[in-house]
Amino acid sequence: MNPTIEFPTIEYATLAPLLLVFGAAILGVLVEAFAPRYLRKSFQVPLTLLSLIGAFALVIVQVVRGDLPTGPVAMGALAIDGPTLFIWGVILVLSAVCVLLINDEGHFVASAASVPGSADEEGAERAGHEHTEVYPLALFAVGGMLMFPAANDLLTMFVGLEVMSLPLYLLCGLARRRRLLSQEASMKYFLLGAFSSAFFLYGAAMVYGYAGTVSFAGISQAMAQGALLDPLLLLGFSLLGVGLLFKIGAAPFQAWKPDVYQGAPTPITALMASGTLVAAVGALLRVFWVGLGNLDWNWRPVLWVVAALTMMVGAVIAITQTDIKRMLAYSSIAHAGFLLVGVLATYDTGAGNAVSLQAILFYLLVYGVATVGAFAIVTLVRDPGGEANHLSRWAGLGKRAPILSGVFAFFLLAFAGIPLTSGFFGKYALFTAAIGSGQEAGDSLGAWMTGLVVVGVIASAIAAFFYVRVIVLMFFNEPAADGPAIAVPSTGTVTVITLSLLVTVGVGVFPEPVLQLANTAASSLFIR
Amino acid sequence: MTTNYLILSGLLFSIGAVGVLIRRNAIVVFMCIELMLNACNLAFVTFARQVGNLEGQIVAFFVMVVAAAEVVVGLAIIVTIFRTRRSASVDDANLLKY
Amino acid sequence: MDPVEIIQHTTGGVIGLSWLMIAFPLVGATILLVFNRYTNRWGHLLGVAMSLASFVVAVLAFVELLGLPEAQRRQAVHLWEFIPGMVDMGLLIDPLSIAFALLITGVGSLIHIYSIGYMSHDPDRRRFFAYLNLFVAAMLLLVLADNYVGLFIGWEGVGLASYLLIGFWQFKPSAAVAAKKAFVVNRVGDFGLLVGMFLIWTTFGTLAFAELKPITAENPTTLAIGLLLLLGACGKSAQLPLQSWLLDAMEGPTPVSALIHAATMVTAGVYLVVRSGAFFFPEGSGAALAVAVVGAATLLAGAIIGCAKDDIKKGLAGSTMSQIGYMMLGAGLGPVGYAFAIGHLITHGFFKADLFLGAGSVMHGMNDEVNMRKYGGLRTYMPVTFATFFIGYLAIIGFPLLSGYFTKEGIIETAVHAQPILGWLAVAGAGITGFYMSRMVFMTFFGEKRWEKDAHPHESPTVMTVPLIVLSIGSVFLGGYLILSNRLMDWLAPAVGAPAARPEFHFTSTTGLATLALVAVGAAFAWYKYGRAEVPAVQPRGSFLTTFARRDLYGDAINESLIMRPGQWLTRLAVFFDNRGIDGVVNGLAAGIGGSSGRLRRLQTGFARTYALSILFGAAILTGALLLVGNI
Amino acid sequence: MSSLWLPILMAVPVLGAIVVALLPKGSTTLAKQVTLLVSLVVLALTLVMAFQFPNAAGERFKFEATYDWIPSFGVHFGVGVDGIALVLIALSAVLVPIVVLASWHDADGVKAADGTVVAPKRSVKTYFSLLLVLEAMMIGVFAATDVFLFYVFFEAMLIPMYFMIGSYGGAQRSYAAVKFLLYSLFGGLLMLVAVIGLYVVAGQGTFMFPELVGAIQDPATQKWLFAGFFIAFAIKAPLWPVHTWLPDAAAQAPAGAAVLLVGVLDKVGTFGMLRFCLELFPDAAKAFTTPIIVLAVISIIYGAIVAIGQTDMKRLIAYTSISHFGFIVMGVFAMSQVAQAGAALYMVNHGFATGALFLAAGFLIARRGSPHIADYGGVQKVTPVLAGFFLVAGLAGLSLPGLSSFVSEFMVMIGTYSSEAFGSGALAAAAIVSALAVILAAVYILWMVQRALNGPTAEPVKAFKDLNAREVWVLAPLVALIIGFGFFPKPLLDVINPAVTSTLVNVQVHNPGVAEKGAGQ
Repeated sequence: MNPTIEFPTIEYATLAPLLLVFGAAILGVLVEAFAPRYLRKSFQVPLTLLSLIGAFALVIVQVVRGDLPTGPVAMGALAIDGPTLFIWGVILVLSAVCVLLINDEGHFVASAASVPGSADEEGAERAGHEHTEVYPLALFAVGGMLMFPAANDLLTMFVGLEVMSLPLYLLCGLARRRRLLSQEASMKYFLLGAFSSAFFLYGAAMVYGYAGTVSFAGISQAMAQGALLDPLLLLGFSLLGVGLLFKIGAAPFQAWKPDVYQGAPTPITALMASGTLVAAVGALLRVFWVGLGNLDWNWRPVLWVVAALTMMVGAVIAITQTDIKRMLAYSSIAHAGFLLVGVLATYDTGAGNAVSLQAILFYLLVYGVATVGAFAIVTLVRDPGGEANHLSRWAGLGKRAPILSGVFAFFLLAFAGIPLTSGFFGKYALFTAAIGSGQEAGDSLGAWMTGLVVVGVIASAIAAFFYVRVIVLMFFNEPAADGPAIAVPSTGTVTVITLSLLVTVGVGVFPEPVLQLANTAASSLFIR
Repeated sequence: MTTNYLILSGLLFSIGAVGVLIRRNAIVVFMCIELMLNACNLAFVTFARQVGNLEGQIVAFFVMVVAAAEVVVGLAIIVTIFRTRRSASVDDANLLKY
Repeated sequence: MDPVEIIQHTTGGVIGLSWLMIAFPLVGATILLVFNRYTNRWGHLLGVAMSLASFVVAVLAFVELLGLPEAQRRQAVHLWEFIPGMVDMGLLIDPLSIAFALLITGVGSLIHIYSIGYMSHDPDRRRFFAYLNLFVAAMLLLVLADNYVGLFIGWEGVGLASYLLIGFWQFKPSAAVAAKKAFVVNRVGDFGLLVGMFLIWTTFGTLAFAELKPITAENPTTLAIGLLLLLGACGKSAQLPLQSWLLDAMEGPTPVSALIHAATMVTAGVYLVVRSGAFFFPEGSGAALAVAVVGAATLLAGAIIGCAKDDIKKGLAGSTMSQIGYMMLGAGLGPVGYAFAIGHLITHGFFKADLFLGAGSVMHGMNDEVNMRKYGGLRTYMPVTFATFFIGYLAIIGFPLLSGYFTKEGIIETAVHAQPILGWLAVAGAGITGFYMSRMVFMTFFGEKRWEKDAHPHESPTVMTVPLIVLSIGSVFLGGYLILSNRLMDWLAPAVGAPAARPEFHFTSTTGLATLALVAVGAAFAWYKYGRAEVPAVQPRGSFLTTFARRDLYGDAINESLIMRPGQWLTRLAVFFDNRGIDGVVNGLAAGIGGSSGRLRRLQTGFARTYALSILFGAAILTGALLLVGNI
Repeated sequence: MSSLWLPILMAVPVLGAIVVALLPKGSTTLAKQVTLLVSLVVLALTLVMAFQFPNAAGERFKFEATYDWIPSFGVHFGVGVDGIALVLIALSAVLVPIVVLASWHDADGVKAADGTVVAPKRSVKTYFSLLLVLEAMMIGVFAATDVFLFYVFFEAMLIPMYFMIGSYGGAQRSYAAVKFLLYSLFGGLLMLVAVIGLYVVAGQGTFMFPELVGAIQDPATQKWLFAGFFIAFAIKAPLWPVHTWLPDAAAQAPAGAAVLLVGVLDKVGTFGMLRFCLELFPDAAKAFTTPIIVLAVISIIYGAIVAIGQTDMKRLIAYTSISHFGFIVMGVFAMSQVAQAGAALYMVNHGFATGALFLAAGFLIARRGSPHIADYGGVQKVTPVLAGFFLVAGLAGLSLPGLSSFVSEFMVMIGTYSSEAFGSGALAAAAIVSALAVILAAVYILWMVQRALNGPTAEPVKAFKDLNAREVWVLAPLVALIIGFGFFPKPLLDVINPAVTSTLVNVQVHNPGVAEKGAGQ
């Protein structure tokens, strides 16, 4: 008797976007290996952009063709469903936009290996060297982002997590100016990231021990039959939670975010603040809703506290920040909290869950876009020594660069969730979903969800203060004598800002199309 | 029978975690993290044995690969920072705070 | 007999056009204020013309009314829908209102004319006439309106005019303060009137005189309304306890004091009471009694104040208070009293205006000196002024057969019968009147000169003396004409009702004789103190009683300590509370959040190992919580 | 059939704003002229619309137009006006051109007498385009028949006003602006929760106001949602004790902006109470009436007393407004035809009266560069015309009979006193206490007049110039309106009354309205 090994089936068409990105990344590595230095950039940039745009096109094609796989693909490793495709689309757009920022001059160190201020750094800079490795690294990161939320079992998810994180650890360390900060950020991010992923992995092990499988479908089945209160399961679940909450930067796992966001090169910060967050939330949803959905009566109260804490911590600490990037980091913590409110808003009915999912997806899109736009503007406000990130330098910017400041102010208002900006509808959708779910669940829980929303609005009110503070600084204060110079933006950056602005305004006035999109994506829920 | 292995992995994991907290040298810290990962591996294979399927084993293999990759990245970072600061102490790097 | 029904005026005629009475002066005021500087040259003439015009209209309306049978002598002229569903704007032409209209426009016109001369040197004469016209218009609205809201509009309108005119020389701080005081104190009264209207509307669902029904017996509601209206009346008519503004009001130009603070506006309170008499002050009701008591008290208070003033205008102001006190007293005695009260109101309008304008004429000659101790022996220098002033003087002290005699006697007689105590107080008041008026005359026109160096007293121009003469004529004959054979009473009957028994006027009643005796005593005492004896040029310290009177019976002191001081403290307290208390809480909250933010950010130590620790703790807590929740 | 009136009315200023913003650099005068023109066009359109207003029973909202906006949220772009909304829109349309004319130089910055810059020079174009945007939003917020749309305007309005205060205001401008924004935003966010709750609980899948009336039955739910709405409106109105932002904002804002802030924006609060709090949550409204009336009475008296103690003209006027808003709120919650009609009328009249007072004070301050009353004195002698306007505006502020504000104040008080909604003496007592404000009003206005206008002329005042033609044209129309509506309030009341009636029908209180009480006349 000879055992027959059947070949694994891979749905290449469905996975095309993912494969394209990874393929391009590998190609990029080859370019680094073989192409002469002066040619590399001219290879890398088009390659990266085209691959991302191509991948996006492929996603669109799938959406248009509309024949989504009904089950997991790649031998159950990945689940390409409505939400995944939406998240992929968002990630690809955002990352493509971020690549445009990365492409901009003077963000990245000439030679990472050389000691700051040393002679050979001088030389490298004079020679105009650049680390074109950033492009393949970015592509790998993006690939990881695509993989992370699409994972259909804990293993794939872990791999995705690492593929996403490792390049980012490096990218954080490659800033041209303020290299000490950059390297420190990189190290902190790395150590803490690895630390948290260890937790994630141990959690995975525990869950595996409970369910005997790492696939979400299997896990939820096992929970459907087995005891829900098995300590093994609970321990595993909480450790998984640690890993994921760390990635979205929820309190009390938010500590890395400010430091890393501040230290990293701004384009990378933009990528992390938009892409990583989107991916992480997607993954969070898979674990909490798909994998451990049946456990929601246990994790809801815990997550309630986490969400409330995250919103408050982010909003409150941001008030006294003096560095614009750091402030945006805290704001992104607060927004992660808002997203958790959406994660909490689970219903008993698919239709209900679709509402929450739609809200979350919508929020991810609008928040990501606004964030990228905001960071793009941050890259333009420069001192001789690099970006002028200290808030005091922004005083009176409205006088010197009215349009730029105006746009930035608009993004801030979007973060604050003022009506007629995209951010408002994002918040509105989330809060509606939350209150709705509470309403459906009945009195006590209803009160709790409403309470969470109230916490949310209080947090938004506090958050509004520091957004407004920046506006006050830019418009109501007189400019300093030696104010920062406004770099002449490259076409890339202009494109980024314009795009983000158009989306933020457009969605702010006519959110319906995007809502519809998110709705169609959401209503075909997660497949198991 | 498998419980002992589980206890051991738990022990290893805890040692690793504590090590991360108490050791200053970045390299050592990093090694502790590796220890934690290996604790996970042990847990996986143990459970694989317990539940009697291969998934756990497979996971272990993947984890090793990932850990290797992590080593590459981590050492690179730590080395650069050592070159600039002439110190591999985790605590020396705290310009970014508050 | 009750007042007759008010009928809606249908046919045209002067009554239909009676709104012109108000329109003329209103237009005048508007023109003078809008085209201000450009009308400087002829502004005063326009003012006078407008006032005369409305006087003519008033006379014609009066004549037309005379032609009508009694039953039709109350005609409501509908003007426009004011507040839909609540009240329409309209005029009520009836004997009472027309009597007032005549007094206002008549005396008003005379004072307009007089002012041409009196204000001739003032650069702002045009503005002065604008305000006078405004006042006439408002006062006419007050007395002609056929509902309480319209009345109230006029009521505050005259308040505004008086505010503007008292403060006419607003660059003098004293004038500005006096003006404000007058308005504010009046507002206290208006509060009463306002709340009174709430009650009326709520109880009777209307504010129009035509729809209110006369009551025979009083009930708590009407009593409340009556008292509230009385409060309003006290404010306007400077009755206790709201008298304090009148004396300061003398800061205004003298013609103002004559017109507003003697002849017309201050009598509005009396009008209000009489107008509402049938509805809320039925004969012998508590409300009516309250009116009478207030009147009696005020007539004494005013008289006492009058005794101690050296400022001729303030002296006259005191006497005004006291005379209005008489009217109030009368108005508190039912239909009989109404007739005498209104009668006294009219005659008082004449002789008090006469006296004030006389005083003004004196001041005009003595370059605006008001201190009577700086006068003396003026009779030869300004004969006409002296003659007219003296007639007015005789009239006010009630010298037999002069106007004041009849009307005041009437009131006293009625009072003594209805409310003996109040009546005898009124008699005493008459005596005091005799004293302080004689004092005034002696100090001003007799004795030897106590003038300032640069004083060159001279008779005033004709434009000023003619009104004086006209007024003094009125002061002589009007009273007799109105009172004898109850002419006024019969005339007013349709409007205010008639008493069951028509009173006869006895020239030799005991009270009458007693009054005369007292007046004589008072006058004699005055002669003894100020005519015969030397008048010290500076005010002697005087007894406790004198100071009591000089300080206006401590009215201001009381207001000061009971209302102003606490008010100021309250204000300061409130402002402090607002800034430190409420706003403090708000800012404190903000500061608190900021502070906690400052403290929380310290947790972000920058040490990677601390962060790792927080992660570990987080994990522990998360696990613990999950296990906990799981096992609940 | 949907009418285009209101959409056009909103579109015109928006387009105007865009035009102004796109004008070439430095063409400041042109910007001003364009703005004035646009605002006048809006005014003209509004008046034409107002005269076409079918003052008949039947449909609650006239000139209705409803388009789908965000079907996923059940949100419509639904506009339409009842009488109250109409008069308030008219108020805005009247005030804006006046404000444009008044703030001709507001963007040029303010210098104190000693040459120190109180407010620096700013972009004129921005200011006036903000003004036009604000006008569009003011019209929108009153016209919205969709609760969500109302909320959107309610919040979005803050931004232009925030910039107008923060960047064109006085010395403390940014503090005031931030305070204003955060206060309102906080209220707004609470309201957002209530709005969501309303949508979820009603479960109608729509935000259209008419559908939502009576949708919430459970009294407990009503109370929570009511609270959410009411707090927002109370902050906006502003009602004691959440009023402290107004004095700062009004004192720091340029006179023109202050007029729109107090004259129109704050009316959104009282308007909202009347339209939404009452009609959507009638039971809750009735349940909360007593405490709210108490708050209103406190505002009336407290605002007046604090106003007396002010030394800064604009702050003083702001506090008088707090007192007046107390009257409006009292009238709204007295639940009687007369009181509510009075309250609605008060919203309009207060706009004119306080507007005039702010502008007159603004002109005075522009001449001296200081808002402190103590810095003036004897102004009347130097600039009689300015003083005259100031006095008239002040008298309107103390609601002198014969001026428009009296009618409304009288109606509110008498309507509250006579309200049979609760058959309680409480309302009567409230009316009596509030009537004390007529005394206090006389004190705060006349004392200010005495200190600023009367007395011996202060040295710096001697140099004042009297109003120029532009300034006269700013104040004259307001004064004309104040006096005109003082004697002929009928046109306004005729459109307001039916709206109030239908409100009271939705609130289900016995309403001894015009019909019965007026029967006699």
